[in-house]
Amino acid sequence: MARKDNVTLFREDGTRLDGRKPDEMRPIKMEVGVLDNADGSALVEFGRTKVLAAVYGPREPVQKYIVIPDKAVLRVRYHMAPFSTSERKSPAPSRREVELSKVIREALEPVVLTDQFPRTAIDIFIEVLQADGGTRTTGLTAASLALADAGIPMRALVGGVAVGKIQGRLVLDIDEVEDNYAEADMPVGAAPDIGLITLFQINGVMTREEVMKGLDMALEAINRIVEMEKEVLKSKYMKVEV
Amino acid sequence: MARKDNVTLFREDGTRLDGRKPDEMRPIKMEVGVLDNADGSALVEFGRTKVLAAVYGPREPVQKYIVIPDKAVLRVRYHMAPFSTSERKSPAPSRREVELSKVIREALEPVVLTDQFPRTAIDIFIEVLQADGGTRTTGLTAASLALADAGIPMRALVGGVAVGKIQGRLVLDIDEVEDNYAEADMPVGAAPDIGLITLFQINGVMTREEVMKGLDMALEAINRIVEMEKEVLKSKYMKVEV
Amino acid sequence: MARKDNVTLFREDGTRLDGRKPDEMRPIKMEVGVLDNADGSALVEFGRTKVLAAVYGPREPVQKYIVIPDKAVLRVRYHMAPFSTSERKSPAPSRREVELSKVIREALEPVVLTDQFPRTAIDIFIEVLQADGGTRTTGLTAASLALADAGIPMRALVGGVAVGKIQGRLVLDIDEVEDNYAEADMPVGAAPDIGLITLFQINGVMTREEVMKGLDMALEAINRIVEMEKEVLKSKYMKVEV
Amino acid sequence: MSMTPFRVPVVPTLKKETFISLYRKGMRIDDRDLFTPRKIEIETGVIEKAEGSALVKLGNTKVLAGVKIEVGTPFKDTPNQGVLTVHAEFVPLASPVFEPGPPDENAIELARVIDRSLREVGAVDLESLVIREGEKVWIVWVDLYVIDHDGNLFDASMLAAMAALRTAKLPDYEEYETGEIEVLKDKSQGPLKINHTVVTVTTAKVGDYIIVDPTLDEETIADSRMVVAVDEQGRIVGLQKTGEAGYTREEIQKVFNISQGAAKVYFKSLEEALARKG
Amino acid sequence: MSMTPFRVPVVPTLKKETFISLYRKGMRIDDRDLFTPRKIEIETGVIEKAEGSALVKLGNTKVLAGVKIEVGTPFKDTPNQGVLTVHAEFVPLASPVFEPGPPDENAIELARVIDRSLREVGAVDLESLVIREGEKVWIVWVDLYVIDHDGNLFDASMLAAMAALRTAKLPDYEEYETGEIEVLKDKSQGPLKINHTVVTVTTAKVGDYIIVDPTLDEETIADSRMVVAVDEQGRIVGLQKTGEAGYTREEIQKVFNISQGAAKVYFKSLEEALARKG
Amino acid sequence: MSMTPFRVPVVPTLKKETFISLYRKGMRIDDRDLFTPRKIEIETGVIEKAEGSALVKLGNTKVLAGVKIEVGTPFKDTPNQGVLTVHAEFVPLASPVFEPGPPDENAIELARVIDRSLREVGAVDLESLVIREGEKVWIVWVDLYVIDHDGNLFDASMLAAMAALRTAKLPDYEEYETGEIEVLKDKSQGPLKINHTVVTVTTAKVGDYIIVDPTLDEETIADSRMVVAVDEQGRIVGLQKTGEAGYTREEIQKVFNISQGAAKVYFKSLEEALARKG
Repeated sequence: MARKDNVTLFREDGTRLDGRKPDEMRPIKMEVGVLDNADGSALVEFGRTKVLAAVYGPREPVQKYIVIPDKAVLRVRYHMAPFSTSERKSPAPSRREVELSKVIREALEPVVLTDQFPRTAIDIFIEVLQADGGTRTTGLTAASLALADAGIPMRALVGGVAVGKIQGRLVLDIDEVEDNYAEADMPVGAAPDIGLITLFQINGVMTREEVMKGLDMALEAINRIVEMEKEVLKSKYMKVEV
Repeated sequence: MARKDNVTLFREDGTRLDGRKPDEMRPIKMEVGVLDNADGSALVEFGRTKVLAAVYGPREPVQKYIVIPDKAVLRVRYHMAPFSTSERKSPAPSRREVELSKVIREALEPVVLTDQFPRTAIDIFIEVLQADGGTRTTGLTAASLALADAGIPMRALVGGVAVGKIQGRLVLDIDEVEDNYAEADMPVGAAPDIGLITLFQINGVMTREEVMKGLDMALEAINRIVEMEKEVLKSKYMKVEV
Repeated sequence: MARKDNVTLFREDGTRLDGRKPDEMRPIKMEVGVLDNADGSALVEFGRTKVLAAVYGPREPVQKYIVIPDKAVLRVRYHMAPFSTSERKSPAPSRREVELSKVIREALEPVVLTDQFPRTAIDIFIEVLQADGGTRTTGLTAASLALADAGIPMRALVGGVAVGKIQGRLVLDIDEVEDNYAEADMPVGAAPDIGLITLFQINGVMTREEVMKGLDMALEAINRIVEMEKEVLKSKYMKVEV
Repeated sequence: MSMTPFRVPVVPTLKKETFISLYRKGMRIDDRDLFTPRKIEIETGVIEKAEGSALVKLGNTKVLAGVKIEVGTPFKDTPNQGVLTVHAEFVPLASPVFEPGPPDENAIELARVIDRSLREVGAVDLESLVIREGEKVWIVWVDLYVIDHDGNLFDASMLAAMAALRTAKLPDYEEYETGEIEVLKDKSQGPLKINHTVVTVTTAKVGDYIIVDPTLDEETIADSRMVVAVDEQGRIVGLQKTGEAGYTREEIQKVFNISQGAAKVYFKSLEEALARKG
Repeated sequence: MSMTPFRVPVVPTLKKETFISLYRKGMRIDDRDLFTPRKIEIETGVIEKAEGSALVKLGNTKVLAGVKIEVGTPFKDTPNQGVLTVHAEFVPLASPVFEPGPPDENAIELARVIDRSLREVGAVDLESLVIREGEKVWIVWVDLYVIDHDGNLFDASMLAAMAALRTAKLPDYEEYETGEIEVLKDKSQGPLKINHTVVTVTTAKVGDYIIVDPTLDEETIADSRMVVAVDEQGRIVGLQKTGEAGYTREEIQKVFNISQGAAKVYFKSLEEALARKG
Repeated sequence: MSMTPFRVPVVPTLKKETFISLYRKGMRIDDRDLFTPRKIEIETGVIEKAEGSALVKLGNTKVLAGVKIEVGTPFKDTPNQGVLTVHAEFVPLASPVFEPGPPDENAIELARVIDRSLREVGAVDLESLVIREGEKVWIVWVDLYVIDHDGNLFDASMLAAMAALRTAKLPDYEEYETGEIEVLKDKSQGPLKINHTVVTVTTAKVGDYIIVDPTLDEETIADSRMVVAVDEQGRIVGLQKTGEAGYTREEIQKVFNISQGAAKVYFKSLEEALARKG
């Protein structure tokens, strides 16, 4: 939360410092099956933000007492590599990482068919390799792909993106510099195919109208993100079939 | 343990800075049943010192391996709220809190009829809300009330008070300012109805005669404290019966 | 890792600062059965380095889940007393202690007949009482004696010593001052009776020829160390038989 | 690592149906309608040694907030601001399921949501907390102490935090020639400067219903919850979806509608309590 | 959280009766009378690299104490005093029931009782430990290392602490123009200044009997223990009841009577050992 | 406390015999001979925000190394040197048996062996990292992140560390009148000065055979391993025996012979990757 002083984050033509239009996302890359040991994995990049996710399970958890009789336990760890941030991050889990692990888990709970695997654990490990804004939504997107890659049955794929409010204007997919000077940051995660918003936070000050407008920007973008996820998964499995 | 220099803690008429006589306690308040979730609870104040205690149990402990085949396990946590002290206290348990949890548990062991509840745990949580001297003895008093309020069978009620030695004189129920300048602080806990001293510590320098004289001051005061406990418990249950 | 500047660690006659010849060990003391509670124990001194080792077991481990169906689990803790070092050492286990616990355990695994005691634990506690160089090899030697003293069946006794490279010369059993200025430090542990090197590390820069020459110096010395171990064990049990 | 919580007992399905059938009639088990918070009691100044304090009872939920103000160093990137830190503890006397130990993910989430909602809108005037720029500032600690848990810890905690902050006094200090600062605990420079007042409104989604201020029983059978923080101007200053289900766009609209009304109730209770205090 | 300890084995009832029937005759299993401590051996200077050290054997109980003296900053409220810190570790080689890990409540209690008993009477002259008032003082670390546990760790630890302190040397130092202090580990300014000598006497209450210096077997069947710290002038400088039973007023009188005699035995052993040393 | 690891599954005896029978013919299950490492891929600059970074694939083992360079204070005994710190994490996405939590003994051992092998030979020129002697120096953090574990984490980690260090840039900085240093993250003073290049060669001992670069399957059935660190001049700059078996003197000779050849392969791959980079 740095000084919000007289910095301008828009060029004269209304585009952002990196040339994007307000409702334009950064270049997105998605790759699945990037790891050998994990049952499923994905690497997702939104601009310079890079997040790796891996899924193990359904499997018997090491601590047996955590199982739930009628469904699988989802376990999610959102973790940042020490070299992912501008200043080296201590590897011990921060309070922020604890919160985001919960927020991401709760964004996945509505889509994973955990009742098909009672008394097991499905472990989702999210490693932020480079943090340049939007790590939680990029992480959620990577987790969705990794779950699908692991063959875990899901109601729908999820994707995420953050909307920011900068100098009174709403912009899609804010990066770290924008976030530092933003009046508000609103990460959204959703499963468009079942019409559910599964991750929703606002950090900052917005009117209700701004929130709804921003939410619509995010949902429209998530539609596109989830379409990309489907493409990537399809092309992987098409390749496999060849 | 501050400087013990030329400060005077007595007025010319021999009374203490707050007007009390040497053998006078601070105003005491006791209330039971102050919490809804706990099986028993009490709030006890000695002057500005405020301590809340809650009892859960007898119940099956979460960690099953801690049970004892022929009696209940007493578990006691003495803990200070971060805002209870002059300088904010870190919420992590200090070595002092670890010691006092043990001292208070051992002051309760002789009175709780633990052999009536084998293989269970009786949990006693003591939260110091405001610390102004005598927190351990106030906590012991609150724990005694909370146990009774929870309906745990006891041999006798216990109460506690600290005696201090200030400028060579013995004074009852020292507060924090007095404690800072005292030559000795002697917390005592007892169950008068069965004639047992169950908590006894001396921090400071005293002659044996001073110790015995101070002990008698404390025991006399504890008699009155335990009478108050009985009144409070009676009036609560009388109310209930009405 | 101090400055390796113009200090000389040899006298004009080629002997070392404490008068030892390059291939001379410090005075060694060994004593077994020094503790009453432990099943086996030993105190070993190499010069001013003093290390105490105790063995408990084979016994049922507190955490039952760690057992191995077909052999005993070896558990080793190498730990330094806070007063053992020049600057007081914090009692929390350091990364160095974690590594050395592993290195010493792996130096004992080849000689302890763990398959005779399935589903049990053999606990080896090594306490460095005074650290003056060579604590891990002294600790290994003490552990070997303590295991024998506890009557744990072993393929062979082990012993250890460190070779250093100082100003281009190889010297046996370096002490702390020498270590601070050494180009390399090479701790070696071995079981001469079965011809196995069971601990081997190099910290520093050496040619392959130096390594092999130093290794031979170490092995020759370990022969003598293990002979001493046998003497000490024999004389203890001879005493017992008398 | 965040883990799907195990809800004890597994039977709430039946209870859920009972609750929903009441909601259908616009009723709740405790005789409230769906959009009204429980009875609110706010008492300030309960911890005299703290710079500010409040005990909030929201139905049977009880949260104590204490504000301590100490001298410290500013963050490197905000040399001209004091520091606000919110910390929450779910002490084991508050509930049979709370365990002693460091804050779990629920306590951390609560503290962070309260913290952000206060910080983002600038509720506490941090600029007024500088003693010597870049070197010495006031650190404002808000400690939330849940002592009885009957649901909706967010709203009770925010009310307690806000009441404690609004009644907090900034200590006076003396500056020595050496540059050292001695805090004069018994003297005050006057009240802590507050720029905005914030409340959170928590709604739970149970089946097709959105209800305000859920009890613990209701939280147990709820699908999900939404915490909306608003300031005295009606602006949204923070939001957190918490819980295992998702929301449709329409449900979110509905949440905002419902939250507006409840916010007014909270503001009214808060201002009345503060006015009573003087 | 403090928990009722589980005493293994559960059978000590029988053992307790045997012990008590001996006590009735004024005897103990190890041929002592009720009021005499076990054989005491005190060896100082056992850790040459420490500023002071001692190994104490009290029967089969063995405790090693090491004193390290380092440069540090004083506490804010005592700028003109050095710092004394006592720490105890019950390392797992000392007993089959000690586990590796941070000190448990027993080790913490022991360290704190020893610490207070030394501190309250001013056993170490802290005023003599100031290098630069408010900035640099000597920190005296007393580390108690229990290496064989056969009961009565308090008395053995205090004897070890005191013997180590009484023989400790204060290091010399050099002060640079920059104000930095370099400790000269190999040079000494002379002995650490000790104002008072303290011993603790631990008695156990077993049924109606009060016995001095209990062994581990006796501690296992004891109802409770009382630790009384006294100085060379016979003043009480600390006290701790530890254990699960209570005491009558008369028993406390009896404890004081018995402790007096045992204290003399401890002082004698300590002074003899120190005199031998030179 | 270090504990004998439990090897799952217990059946590897059979697998071990199969592997050995292949070794006897000079073959391995993955079609390598005994002395050749797996395919090596080295990509540098993968984390643009780090001062240096590399992703190394050694067969299916993948390790990411990131170098961060920050301003800090030097160690007291080396006021004229910067600081090199190596840290390793075995994050749970890399293997079904890795658990979240602080580094275990294997991760600590790996980091310390890499650290020592770099430090002892002076691989990073620490003298060039002084900003103000005794006060401000550059701290070079090398963080090793194992992301896929298929054996031989040492060699992959050292290659990644070295590739990241060799391509790392030293940030520029501005010094204010107050003496404070501001790091200019976007400007560089040029490359980090590297004096020596180091690789490790890990061999496993399986029965009578010594094999280079073991896979995870091979590590599971191996008796022990030897990690030999060598620099570009062929000097041994570190060594660690790791694993539960011992070595004869002859086997150690053999290890050195075999390691020499593999080191060349590693150096070649590393230099080619760095040359490609420019």
